[in-house]
Parts: sequence; structure tokens; C-alpha cells
Amino acid sequence: VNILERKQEGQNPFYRVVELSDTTESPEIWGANFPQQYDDYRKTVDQVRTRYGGSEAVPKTPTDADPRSIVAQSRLEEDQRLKTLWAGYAFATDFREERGHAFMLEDQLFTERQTVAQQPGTCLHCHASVYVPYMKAGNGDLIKGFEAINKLPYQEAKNLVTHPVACIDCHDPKTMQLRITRPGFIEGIRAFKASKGVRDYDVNTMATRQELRTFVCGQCHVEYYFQGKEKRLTYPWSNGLRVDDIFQYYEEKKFKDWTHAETGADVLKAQHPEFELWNQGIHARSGVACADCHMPYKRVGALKISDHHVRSPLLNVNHACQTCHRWSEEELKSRVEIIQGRTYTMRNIAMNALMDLIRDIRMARTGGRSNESLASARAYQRQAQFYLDFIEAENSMGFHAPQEAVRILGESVNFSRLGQAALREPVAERN
Amino acid sequence: VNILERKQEGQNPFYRVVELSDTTESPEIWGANFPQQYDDYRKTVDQVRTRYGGSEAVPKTPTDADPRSIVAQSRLEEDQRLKTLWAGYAFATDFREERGHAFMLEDQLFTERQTVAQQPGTCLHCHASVYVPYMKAGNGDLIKGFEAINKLPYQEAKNLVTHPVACIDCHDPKTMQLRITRPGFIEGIRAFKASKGVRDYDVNTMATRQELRTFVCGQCHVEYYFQGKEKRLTYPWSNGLRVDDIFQYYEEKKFKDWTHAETGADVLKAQHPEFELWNQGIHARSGVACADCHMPYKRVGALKISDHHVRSPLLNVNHACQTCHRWSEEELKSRVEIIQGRTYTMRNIAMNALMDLIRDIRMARTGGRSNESLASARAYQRQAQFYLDFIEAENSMGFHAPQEAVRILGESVNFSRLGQAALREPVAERN
Amino acid sequence: MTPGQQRTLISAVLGTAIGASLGVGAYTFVYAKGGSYLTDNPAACANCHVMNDHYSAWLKSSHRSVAVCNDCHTPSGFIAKYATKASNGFWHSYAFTTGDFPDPLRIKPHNLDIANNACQKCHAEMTASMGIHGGSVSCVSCHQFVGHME
Ligand code: HEC
Ligand code: HEC
Ligand code: HEC
Ligand code: HEC
Ligand code: HEC
Ligand code: HEC
Ligand code: HEC
Ligand code: HEC
Ligand code: HEC
Ligand code: HEC
Ligand code: HEC
Ligand code: HEC
Ligand code: HEC
Ligand code: HEC
Ligand SMILES: [Ca+2]
Ligand SMILES: [Ca+2]
Repeated sequence: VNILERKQEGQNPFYRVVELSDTTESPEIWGANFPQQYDDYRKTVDQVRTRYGGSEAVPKTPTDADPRSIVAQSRLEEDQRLKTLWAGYAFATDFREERGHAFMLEDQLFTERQTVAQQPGTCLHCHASVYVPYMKAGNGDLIKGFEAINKLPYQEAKNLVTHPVACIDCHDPKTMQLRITRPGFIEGIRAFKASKGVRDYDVNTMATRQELRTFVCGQCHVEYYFQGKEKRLTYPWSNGLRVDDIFQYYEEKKFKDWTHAETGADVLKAQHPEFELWNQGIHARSGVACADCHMPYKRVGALKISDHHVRSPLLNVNHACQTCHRWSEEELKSRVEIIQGRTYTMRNIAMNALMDLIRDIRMARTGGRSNESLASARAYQRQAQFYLDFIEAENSMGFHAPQEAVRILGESVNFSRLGQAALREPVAERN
Repeated sequence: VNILERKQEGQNPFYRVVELSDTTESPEIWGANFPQQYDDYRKTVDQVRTRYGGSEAVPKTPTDADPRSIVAQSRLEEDQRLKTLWAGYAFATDFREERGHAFMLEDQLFTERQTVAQQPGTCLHCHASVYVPYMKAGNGDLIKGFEAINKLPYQEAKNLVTHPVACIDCHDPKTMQLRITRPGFIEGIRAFKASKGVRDYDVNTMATRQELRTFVCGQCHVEYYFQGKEKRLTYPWSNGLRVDDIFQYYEEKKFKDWTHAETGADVLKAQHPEFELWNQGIHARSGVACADCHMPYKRVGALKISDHHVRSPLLNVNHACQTCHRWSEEELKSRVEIIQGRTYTMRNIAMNALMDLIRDIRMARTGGRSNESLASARAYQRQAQFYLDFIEAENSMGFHAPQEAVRILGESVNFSRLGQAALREPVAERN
Repeated sequence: MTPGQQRTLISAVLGTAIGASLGVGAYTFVYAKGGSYLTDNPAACANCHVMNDHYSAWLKSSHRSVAVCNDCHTPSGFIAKYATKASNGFWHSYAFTTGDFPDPLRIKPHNLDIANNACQKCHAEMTASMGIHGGSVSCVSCHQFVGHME
């Protein structure tokens, strides 16, 4: 095709065959106007594995409790140490590799973590299309609806939602502009900006388009906790986004996710801090957004559209990386794997150090040591565990910020080993 | 200058006013043909400090023993822990920030490390223009000359040299092409290539021009040791260039630099492994040579010449970096400082961990513990110390390979803390 | 007159006009083929050795056969185009003569905007879909090499 013909095709990019309103939830309806994006969006059911990412389709026999016939591989089976890491917490019963957006709702509904613990409606914030339900529950007030649904038991709240993340969760139906619909992020980013001296930050009016290409993902790919008995979803960012800032935040709040079954330490669970880690990396610094790599532009006839098949960029290196990096696909893949390999090495060193500490505390405890004498070691475990989990739970195996990821793991090793020393007689005191 | 001169410069390269031979040592003579390179070359007397590099001109009163009136700042005074790190070794008496090439000979002649220890002629390999002296001493055979001078006592050998590194150490006088003149590198790189399955590697005939733009620096900016009583300069690369490969090499050779005065451990001193660390970094992977950043091209009229004022690129960001990176000078500087800052943080954590271990072993020792019971802790010290020193002695504060530098420091922390545990009763055994 | 001839004529006229009016040393202007500033022949830009790198980089680029320097470095619209040429022409000649300019060359923000907008001259359709969100994005942030292969 020559550029002239392109002109013809290109005249008006999209035909509006249906009118979309602020209550149009079903992606299928949006798909009538934007068939290409819709088709790609549905491709997130694909399961392909990469060295450290993607996901593997594991067949399973459906039951009444869990009708899924295919799930992602179990991370607990891949690395038994995780069961010790999370002893006494729901994650020790079921934790799987995450997969495409199409599965987010069913995977949350049927994870065994639901059966061993009573979860709140808050969970839905990041696993379903909640914009319309929130607006309904709040009679047009997003935040009110959010608060109302947070409080409900999960099993009740789940009946209010129908879809996994949908068009309306990221787009304004009138202008198609990106829009932040998640209260957790709206409030979290405001708290973060405040810590940087920016007051009353309103993300939907103050963020640039390039920022929104990241923020729409930051709505969910972040560390979080449930605050108070209202189970309000909260992003712990008021001290900053670095692991050290977040840990300090939890210290100030004296927050714990659970008490470790083997050691009795009050510990924390880190969860998918992609947004936070990315922020410390060179790509963020260079203005490269999540969408640039995970939803790269692709050419369809005379148009270039954003690939709505959100997935590992390693399955799409050509569009995701090669526009900016003139290296071969093979070369780019091995660069990523070198970075991930180094991270994985340190991750295992940190994991073993923590296993040693947990064993020591357990033995000291069964050996009848007083809580006072265990306090220091437990405090070290709390910090070592959060730092390790921060990278373990983050899903790029360090790629989003290679040096920072290894720095965090190195500090974790130090905390674990110091914890062990705290349980032993200092050498100074011997003869 | 007016536009007419510019056009002419455009055409003419260099005027050969003198004939250069393989025995023309004095840079001044070469300078007659290449005045611009010579002028820049002489600028390496400048001393400017950057956050972690460059150097500071510290006045000092000349003595007969040390006639220097200006030296670089003492690293031992900047960080007292280094004295403990190197207790019992010459480095604990005098270790300074390195400065420009112009000083390399005098700094070696007059460092106090010369007064506390008897050094061999080998030292000159990297601190003087030794090409002509080697050829003379070997009657035209470079390697023979190298071997002859290695064996001499330093105080005798020093009379055979006159200049710091000079044109002839990097250039073929006839063609001006880059040429490797250092036996240490010729043999070291051959051993390394052999480990990669490349036999009889001859660097001067087989290296590409771009490789030579790094190798000429690799002649000296590398880890090394003196082998056997011939004091043969050797680069420990036959297992590979990573810190792990090099440590394993020394283990196999059962080599030690000295016995640590406080702990009695047989330890190693790492020295300026710029070439080795750079090899693990993204720039090396991208084919970016030392000369690209430390001797960037600069425009002189119509000519593009290599800036022979070899120095910190942070003093020359626009030529050194902006050819490849579109960011502002300020932005590039802060990117480097973020990387260096993270490295410095881990460096201090690793340093403190090692100080703790050294203190523990010292106390256990004075407490009368047997050598057997100290063996394991000492082995840990040997490895922790080499890994830490590998980054401490490397001069880019991690920039040459940011993630790898922090990985190495993280491992060092682990070794130090494990060493401490080895001196304490395991928890398992208590009541 | 063919369009081509017309252009040359205009160039000649404008050339001297701008040359004089902006006080570019007539000598420099002629000597450096300042008139070339007003043609669209890329080789003309390379009359200055400092442009050689970009010229050869352009020769290697995906656009060598589809876009010349001026397609990207001058805004569309007759007046705007020649105004830009005049000012760049003046400043470049000036800088070139005094030798007072950064090395490596850095495109100035204003000229970067011009280049970014230039993309739309030819790719408006292709990127229409991107436009529908409002908010701007820089083409160059991703397509840095289209005009100049490294
Ligand atoms: C410069 C490119 C780039 C940017 C920008 C980027 N990522 Fe990634 N991301 C990657 C790569 C590469 C991986 C590793 C994929 C793999 O291992 O298969 C990855 C992995 C992931 C994964 C796990 C994917 C899987 O297949 O399991 C998630 C989730 C993710 N990123 C989310 C984000 C979010 C959210 C942002 C923005 C805050 C972001 N990424 C920014 C390149 C990027
Ligand atoms: C409404 C919440 C939400 C939003 C918004 C969201 N994600 Fe996700 N994302 C999830 C959940 C939940 C999963 C895991 C689904 C599962 O495992 O069932 C997931 C999975 C992924 C994966 C892993 C795919 C795989 O094969 O492993 C990637 C990559 C990803 N998201 C990237 C993004 C990017 C990029 C954006 C923004 C353009 C984004 N996400 C926006 C919730 C969200
Ligand atoms: C702040 C957003 C957010 C909240 C709140 C949230 N999730 Fe997720 N969840 C995600 C993201 C993003 C992923 C994909 C990345 C990952 O798995 O690390 C995910 C993945 C999952 C997965 C698939 C991988 C796995 O862990 O097996 C399950 C199951 C899951 N979540 C269950 C829950 C449950 C149950 C709750 C409530 C207790 C919850 N989620 C609350 C964002 C969230
Ligand atoms: C997880 C977030 C997310 C979801 C869900 C999502 N989009 Fe998008 N969409 C984006 C991003 C990011 C862009 C790029 C916007 C930009 O660059 O300004 C985009 C761009 C678009 C565009 C503009 C043209 C293009 O492709 O760049 C259209 C049309 C679009 N999306 C339609 C849809 C439709 C239809 C759905 C549902 C089937 C959908 N989107 C779901 C994030 C999302
Ligand atoms: C929109 C542009 C853009 C995209 C898309 C992009 N990068 Fe980058 N990348 C950069 C920039 C800018 C840097 C910083 C170095 C520089 O300034 O050139 C960088 C740096 C890197 C580095 C070196 C950093 C390090 O820690 O070693 C790697 C490796 C890399 N990118 C890989 C990738 C991969 C893999 C992808 C795709 C998954 C990707 N990039 C996508 C722009 C991009
Ligand atoms: C991509 C650019 C780059 C490359 C390639 C590079 N360096 Fe560097 N080098 C730097 C930077 C930046 C620093 C930090 C300077 C500072 O902190 O002031 C540095 C620091 C140094 C220092 C200490 C300088 C001082 O001022 O104290 C030495 C010595 C050095 N490099 C040698 C080398 C050698 C030898 C090679 C090749 C094996 C090499 N470098 C490759 C950028 C580079
Ligand atoms: C393999 C090459 C090589 C050999 C052999 C070598 N040096 Fe150096 N030396 C260097 C390099 C490169 C530097 C600059 C980088 C640095 O200081 O880390 C340096 C720096 C120095 C300095 C200035 C910084 C400081 O440490 O105070 C002194 C003094 C010095 N060397 C003395 C010696 C002595 C004495 C010997 C012999 C025992 C010796 N060198 C052998 C390469 C070498
Ligand atoms: C013959 C040995 C030798 C060669 C070859 C050599 N260096 Fe050095 N270099 C040294 C020594 C020795 C010093 C320290 C001098 C001192 O401190 O007195 C040094 C210092 C430096 C410094 C530190 C300057 C400062 O201000 O701190 C840099 C940067 C450097 N060299 C880079 C290079 C580069 C790049 C090359 C190759 C183009 C190179 N060197 C080749 C031996 C060498
Ligand atoms: C430490 C190594 C080193 C020393 C010493 C050295 N040069 Fe160079 N020189 C280089 C490198 C590297 C290049 C770039 C060669 C290339 O790109 O092929 C170079 C290039 C040159 C060139 C080619 C034109 C240019 O500038 O790129 C000339 C001429 C030159 N040097 C002259 C000299 C003179 C005269 C001296 C002594 C005053 C000298 N060099 C000392 C490393 C050195
Ligand atoms: C000859 C080209 C070249 C030169 C000169 C160069 N770089 Fe780079 N730089 C690269 C390439 C290539 C990458 C890898 C990312 C990519 O592929 O774009 C990179 C990556 C980087 C990164 C990201 C890597 C990381 O670990 O975060 C930083 C920061 C960087 N360079 C800084 C510098 C600085 C500072 C200088 C000057 C002292 C410099 N570069 C000189 C080509 C160069
Ligand atoms: C297809 C568009 C395009 C064409 C054709 C083009 N350029 Fe450029 N040029 C650019 C862009 C875009 C930049 C900015 C690059 C950047 O910011 O990295 C640029 C930058 C420059 C610069 C500034 C140096 C720099 O890297 O910032 C010069 C000089 C230049 N061009 C000259 C020319 C010359 C001479 C020609 C014709 C031989 C030409 N350009 C053809 C798009 C083009
Ligand atoms: C009279 C000699 C000369 C000619 C002819 C010339 N240039 Fe330049 N050009 C220069 C000089 C000198 C600079 C550096 C100016 C500065 O950065 O201050 C420059 C800089 C540039 C820049 C980047 C700096 C900026 O102002 O943004 C661009 C783009 C550029 N020229 C394009 C062109 C194009 C297109 C042509 C042909 C139409 C051309 N030049 C013809 C001498 C020339
Ligand atoms: C004078 C018209 C014109 C201008 C101005 C122009 N382009 Fe192009 N561009 C084209 C044509 C024609 C093609 C070839 C289309 C094809 O290959 O079918 C093309 C191809 C491309 C391609 C695909 C080939 C590649 O390099 O990957 C990209 C991307 C592109 N242009 C981006 C840009 C950007 C960015 C700018 C501005 C900096 C720009 N273009 C300016 C006409 C133009
Ligand atoms: C976030 C990165 C990014 C930005 C910003 C961007 N592009 Fe692209 N562009 C891409 C990617 C990725 C492709 C995919 C090319 C393909 O499909 O192989 C592409 C494709 C294209 C193509 C078609 C290439 C072909 O194969 O013919 C053109 C033309 C183009 N872009 C022009 C532009 C213009 C003009 C702008 C500014 C309005 C722009 N781009 C902004 C990333 C980007
Ligand atoms: Ca996955
Ligand atoms: Ca220095």
C-alpha cells in the first residue's frame, strides 16, 4: 500500500455505531465502536509462559466449590519455602502465578484463599469492573459507593459485579480519554503528592496523558492494605513510594497483616508493587509508561492502535521494545533475562537467610525463650520479610528497577542475618 | 576563526613534521605531529573533584623521601574503617584517591606503601611508559624484557623508566593505530578467551578497533597479582571475569595477599577491576568502550579528535554522554548519582557487616579460641572481604555495572553475617 | 515556469532579501551556499561540514526516500517555512562562522516541536486514533531514529 491509499482508509478512524454512556458496562457494546481494541482485549485469555512471567495453563477437574477447569501453575509448589514464609496466612494455602485480565474475577472468586478466610467486598476494587456498581451503590457518588461495598462481606458484594476490568474502568465513554476510576488510587496518589508538597492533587484533572498511560495500571498494580474495620482500601504512600518509606508507614501505623505461625512475629504481606518499583527505575525516569511496553502501538491497516492484549512484553518484543531499542529480539530478551537472573539469585539468597532466621526463632521459641528475648529477632524478621516479599511479589523479577530490586534484597539478607545474631550469645561475652 | 579556515580544516588531517619510530618514547616529540592530542594529554594534571570521583589537590610540604608538594586526598582519612579492612597490609598506611595519568609515576614512586614494603619492578608495568624499556631489556623481545624487569627490586627498576603512560604505550608509531603493549593484558586476555573456547588468542591481530578502544585501558585498569617468586604480573581471568570466577581462581591457586593482622585470616586485596566490572554492564553489552566516555570525540574546527584529557566523564558530560543520550547534563548527572548513591548505601552496609565480623574473630581469637574453631569464620572473612573490596576498589562507584555492583555487595553482606554466626552457638543446640 | 523553477526564483529573491535584511555576512551567505538553505535539496544542508553527520545519518534512515530535511525541519505553510529557514539560516550561519555552538548539536525545543508537528504532515491518518484522547505525546520519544539512523 502506498501512503495515498492509506489516506482513504484512514479518513475517520472509528465509526460510532452505538452511543456509550457512563453506565455502559459491557465491553461487548463498546466493542461495536472499537472492534480492534475489543478483539485484542479478549485475547488476554491466552496463557503463554516466559522464563519468569506469563503463565502456564494447568488443567484441573472442576468442582462445585471451584468450577475452573484451567488454572495457572501454583507458585507454592514451585517453591516450598513460600509456605514457611507465609505460615499462618491464607497465602500459604493457595498462591498462583497471575495470568491475563480475562481471568481476574474468576481467579479471585475461586482461590482457596477465599475458603480459609472471610474476605471483604474491598477485594473487588481490583478484580472486577466496579465503576458502575460503585456509582450505583453511592447514588452517583463514587467514593460513597466504594465505602459501602468495602464493608460488605465478599460473598455478598460479589453479586454486584459482572465483568473483569472493562473499557469503562479506564476510559471516559464520551471522549474515550483515559480516566482514573479507582478510589484507592485517587486517594493514594493524592497522599503521595501531598508528601511532595503538592496539595489537593486531583489525578483526573491534573495528570498528563503520558502519566495516565501509567496511572490506569497503578489503579491496581500496587501494594495495599485494608484500613480499620471499614476495610477501606488504602495505598500506603504518604511517606513516599520506596520500600523504606512504605515499611516506615506500616511501622507508624503499627499495622500487621498476620502473626507468623512459626515465630509469633507480627508480619506484613507485600503485594504486586509494580507501580512502586517501576517508579524507582530508569524507564520511569525516562517517561516510559506501562502502556508503552504492555500495550504498545500496533499497526492495523492505516491505523496504529494500542494493543489491548495486555501481557508480558517478552511475548511482543518487536512492538514493545524495538521502537526505542535497536537491538535484535534475541538480544533484548537476553538483556532482560540477565537482569532477572541476577535478581533471582539474590532473591534466593535472601529467601534462604530468612528461612534460617525463621527456623532459629522457632527453635528458640520451642526452647522456651521469653518474648522479650525474641522481640529483637522478630522485629528483624518483620523487616527482612517485607523487603524480600516486596520483590518476590513484584512481578517483573526486578526488570522494572534492576539495581533497586537487588538493593532491597541485599538489605533483606542483612536483616535476616542480624536477626539470627540477636538470638545468639555475642562473641564479646565469651571467656 | 573565519569560515574559510573552517572549510580548509575540513580537508587537512595531520602534518607529519617528525618521523616517529618504535623507540620514540617522549610524548613531546609525538606532540610535534599531533599537537591537539598532546595538549589534551598534558591536561591530566588537572585535579577536580566529583561526588565520588575526580580528585582533590591537597597541598603537602615536600620532604626528601617524598618531594611531592601536591597529592590527592587520603581515602584512609575519609573512611577509617579501611584501616581495619587492610590491617597488616601496606594499604593501611597510605591509600589515596587516584588522579590523572600525569601523576601515575610519581604517585607510585612516593606512596608510603613503598617505604613499608619492598616492591618488585613489576609495579612499573602500569605506572610508567615501559614499552621501550621492556624492548631494550629483552633485546627486542617484549615478554623477555617484561620478565627481566619484573624480577628487579623496584628501587633498581625505576631507573629504567622516565615517563608516565605515553603515546607509544597505546599507539603504533607508524600507523597510529591502537596497539596493546602490556604483557599482563596480552596473556590475561588470552587466558580468558581460552576459557571461552578461543585458542591462541592474539589481541593485536584479532581484536576489533572498537575492542581496542577498551583494551588499551584494560592494560592497567584491572585486578592483578604477582605470581611466584618471578613476581610475574598476572591477571586472574582463566575462569572468567566475574568476581565469582576470580575468587574461585584464587581459591584454586590457594593465593593470599597477606594475613589479616587482627583476625589471622588469609585475605586478598582487590584492585581497580574497572575492566572486569564494565564487562558485566549494559554499556559493555552495547559495545560502548572506555574511550567513548573517557576520551570522547570532540570537535576542533572541522576535525573530530579523541579528547586525550582522560578524566571523569562527569566533568565532560556533553561530549561523553550526550552523543548517545538526549537528556540534559543535569539529568544525566543525577542519573549517575542515583546509581552511585545506591551502590554507596550497600557498600556501607557491607563494610559495617565486615567490621562486625572482624571484631568478632578478633575477640574470639584473644578469647583463646582454637584455629580450627576460627577456620570457618576466617574463610567467610576472606570471601566477604574480596567481594566488598572488588566494588570498593573499583572506581566508578558502581556505575560501570549498577545491578552487578549491588549484587556483589549483597553477597558480601551475607558472607560477613554467616561468618559471625559461625562463631556463635547455633540456636538449635540450646535447651 | 515549472513549480521547480518558480521555487528556485522565489528562493533566489527571498534568499538575497533575507540574507541582507538579517545581515548575514553576504560573503558567508554566498560562500556557504546560503541560498541552499532555501532549496529542499538535503545535500545543500551538508554544505556545512557540521551537518555532514546528520546528512549521512539521514541517508541511512527509513525516511531518506520519503522525506528531506525540510519536510521535518520547517513548518508547513509558505511564510512559516521560509521564516524558519531564514532564522535557522541566519543563526546557523552565524554560529557556524563564530564557531560558537554546542557539540554534539542539540535540537532546540522550538525546532523539536517543528519536527514533531512535521510528522503529522504525513502521518495524520495513521495517528488519528492516537489523537482522539487529547493530550499530546511526542512522536520522537519513541521514533527517535526515523530521520537519523544512529
Ligand atoms: C520498559 C518496559 C516496561 C515498563 C515501562 C513496564 N513494564 Fe511491566 N514488565 C516488563 C517486562 C520486560 C516484564 C517481564 C515479563 C516477563 O518476565 O515475562 C514485565 C512484567 C510485568 C508484569 C508481570 C507480567 C507477567 O507476564 O507475569 C506485570 C504485572 C507488569 N509488568 C506490570 C507493569 C506495570 C503496572 C507497569 C507500570 C507501572 C509496568 N509493568 C511498566 C516491561 C515493562
Ligand atoms: C482493575 C484492576 C486492574 C487494572 C486497572 C489493571 N490490572 Fe493488570 N491485572 C490485574 C489482575 C487482578 C491481574 C491478575 C489476573 C489473574 O491472575 O487472574 C492482572 C494481570 C496483569 C498482567 C499479567 C498477565 C500475565 O500473563 O501474567 C499484566 C502484564 C498486567 N496485568 C498489566 C497491566 C497493565 C499494563 C495495566 C494498565 C494498562 C493493567 N494491568 C491494569 C488487575 C488490574
Ligand atoms: C489493590 C488492588 C488489588 C486488591 C485490593 C486485591 N487484588 Fe488480587 N490481584 C491484584 C493484582 C494486580 C494481581 C496480579 C498480580 C499478582 O498476582 O501479583 C492480583 C492477583 C490475584 C490473584 C491471582 C494470583 C494469586 O495470588 O493466586 C488472586 C487469587 C487474587 N488476586 C485474590 C485477591 C483477593 C482474595 C483479594 C482480597 C483479599 C484481592 N485479590 C485484592 C490486585 C488486587
Ligand atoms: C486497563 C486499562 C484499559 C482497558 C481496560 C481498556 N483500555 Fe483502551 N486504552 C488504554 C490505554 C492505556 C490506551 C492508550 C491511551 C493513550 O495513549 O492516550 C487506550 C486506548 C484506547 C483507544 C484509542 C485508540 C488506541 O488504540 O490507542 C480506544 C479506541 C480504546 N482504548 C478502546 C477500548 C475498548 C473498546 C476497551 C474495552 C474492550 C478498552 N479500550 C479497554 C487502556 C485500557
Ligand atoms: C518509549 C521508549 C522505551 C521503550 C518502549 C523501552 N525502553 Fe528500555 N530504555 C529506554 C530508555 C530511555 C532507557 C534509559 C537509557 C537511555 O537513556 O538510553 C532504557 C533502558 C533500558 C535498559 C538498560 C537499563 C538497565 O537497567 O540495564 C534495558 C535493558 C532496556 N531499556 C530494555 C527494554 C526492554 C526489554 C523493553 C521492552 C520490554 C524496553 N526497554 C522498552 C527507553 C525505552
Ligand atoms: C558509559 C560510560 C562509561 C564507560 C563505557 C566507562 N566508564 Fe569509567 N566511568 C564512567 C563514569 C560516569 C564514572 C564515574 C565518574 C565519577 O564518579 O566522577 C566512571 C569512573 C571511572 C574511573 C574513576 C574516575 C575518577 O574520576 O575517579 C575510572 C578509572 C574509569 N571509569 C575507568 C574506565 C575503564 C577502564 C573503562 C573501560 C573498561 C570505563 N571506565 C568505561 C563512565 C564510563
Ligand atoms: C595492573 C596494573 C597495575 C599494577 C601492576 C600496579 N598498579 Fe598502581 N594503579 C593502577 C591503576 C589503574 C591505578 C588507578 C586506579 C586506582 O587507584 O584504583 C593505580 C593507582 C595507584 C596509586 C594511586 C592511588 C593509591 O592507591 O594511593 C598508587 C600509589 C599505586 N597505584 C601504587 C602501585 C604500586 C606500589 C604497585 C606495585 C606494588 C602498583 N601500583 C602496581 C594500576 C596498577
Ligand atoms: C599504563 C597504565 C594505564 C593505562 C594504559 C591507562 N591507565 Fe588510567 N590510570 C592509570 C593509573 C596508574 C592511574 C592513577 C594515577 C594516579 O593516581 O597517580 C590512572 C587513572 C585514571 C583515571 C582517574 C583520573 C582521575 O581524575 O581520578 C581515569 C578516568 C583513567 N585512568 C582512565 C583510563 C582510560 C579510559 C584509559 C584508556 C584510554 C586508561 N586509563 C589507560 C594507569 C593506566
Ligand atoms: C591510554 C591510551 C592512549 C594514550 C597514552 C594516547 N592515546 Fe592517542 N588515542 C587513544 C585512543 C583510544 C584513540 C582513539 C583511537 C580509535 O578510535 O581508533 C586515540 C587516537 C589518537 C589519534 C587519532 C585521532 C584522534 O584523536 O582520534 C591520534 C593522532 C593520537 N591518538 C595521538 C596521540 C598522542 C600524540 C599521544 C601522546 C601525547 C597519545 N595519542 C596518547 C589512546 C591513547
Ligand atoms: C556510545 C553510546 C553511549 C555513550 C557514550 C553512553 N551511553 Fe549510556 N547507554 C547507552 C546504551 C546503548 C544503553 C543501554 C540502553 C539502551 O539500549 O538504550 C545505555 C544505558 C544507560 C543508562 C541506563 C542503564 C542503567 O543502569 O540504568 C544510563 C543511566 C546511562 N546509559 C548513562 C550514561 C552516562 C552518564 C554516560 C556518559 C558518562 C553514557 N551513558 C554514555 C549508550 C551510551
Ligand atoms: C523524518 C524526519 C526528519 C528528517 C527527514 C530529517 N530530520 Fe533532522 N531531526 C529529526 C528529529 C525528530 C530530530 C530530533 C532528534 C532527537 O531529538 O533525538 C532531528 C534532529 C536534527 C539535528 C539536531 C541534532 C540532534 O540530534 O538533536 C540536526 C542538525 C538535523 N536534524 C539535521 C537534519 C538534516 C541536515 C537533515 C537532512 C539531511 C535532516 N535533519 C532530516 C527529524 C528529521
Ligand atoms: C551555514 C552552515 C549550515 C547550513 C547550510 C545548514 N546548517 Fe544546520 N546548523 C549549522 C550550525 C552551525 C548549527 C548549530 C547551531 C546551534 O546549535 O547553535 C546547526 C544546527 C542545526 C539544527 C539543530 C539546532 C537547532 O537549531 O535546533 C538543525 C535541526 C539543523 N541545523 C538543520 C539544518 C537543515 C535542515 C539545513 C538545510 C536546510 C541546515 N541545517 C543547513 C550550520 C548549518
Ligand atoms: C514528507 C512526509 C513525511 C514526514 C514529514 C514524516 N514521515 Fe514518516 N513516513 C513517511 C512515508 C511516506 C513513510 C513510508 C511509509 C511506508 O513505508 O509505507 C514513513 C514511514 C514512517 C515510519 C515507519 C518506518 C519506520 O521508520 O519505522 C515511522 C515510524 C514514521 N514514518 C514516523 C515518522 C515520524 C516520527 C516523523 C516526524 C519526526 C515522520 N515520520 C515524518 C512520510 C513522512
Ligand atoms: C509510546 C511510543 C510511541 C509514540 C509516542 C508514537 N509511536 Fe508511532 N509507533 C509506535 C509503535 C510501537 C509502532 C508499531 C509499529 C509496528 O506496528 O510495527 C508505531 C508505528 C508507527 C507508524 C507506522 C510504522 C509502519 O510500520 O509503517 C507510524 C507512521 C508512526 N508510528 C508515527 C508516529 C507519529 C507521527 C507519532 C506522533 C504523533 C508516533 N508515531 C508516536 C510507538 C510510538
Ligand atoms: Ca504472570
Ligand atoms: Ca579519582
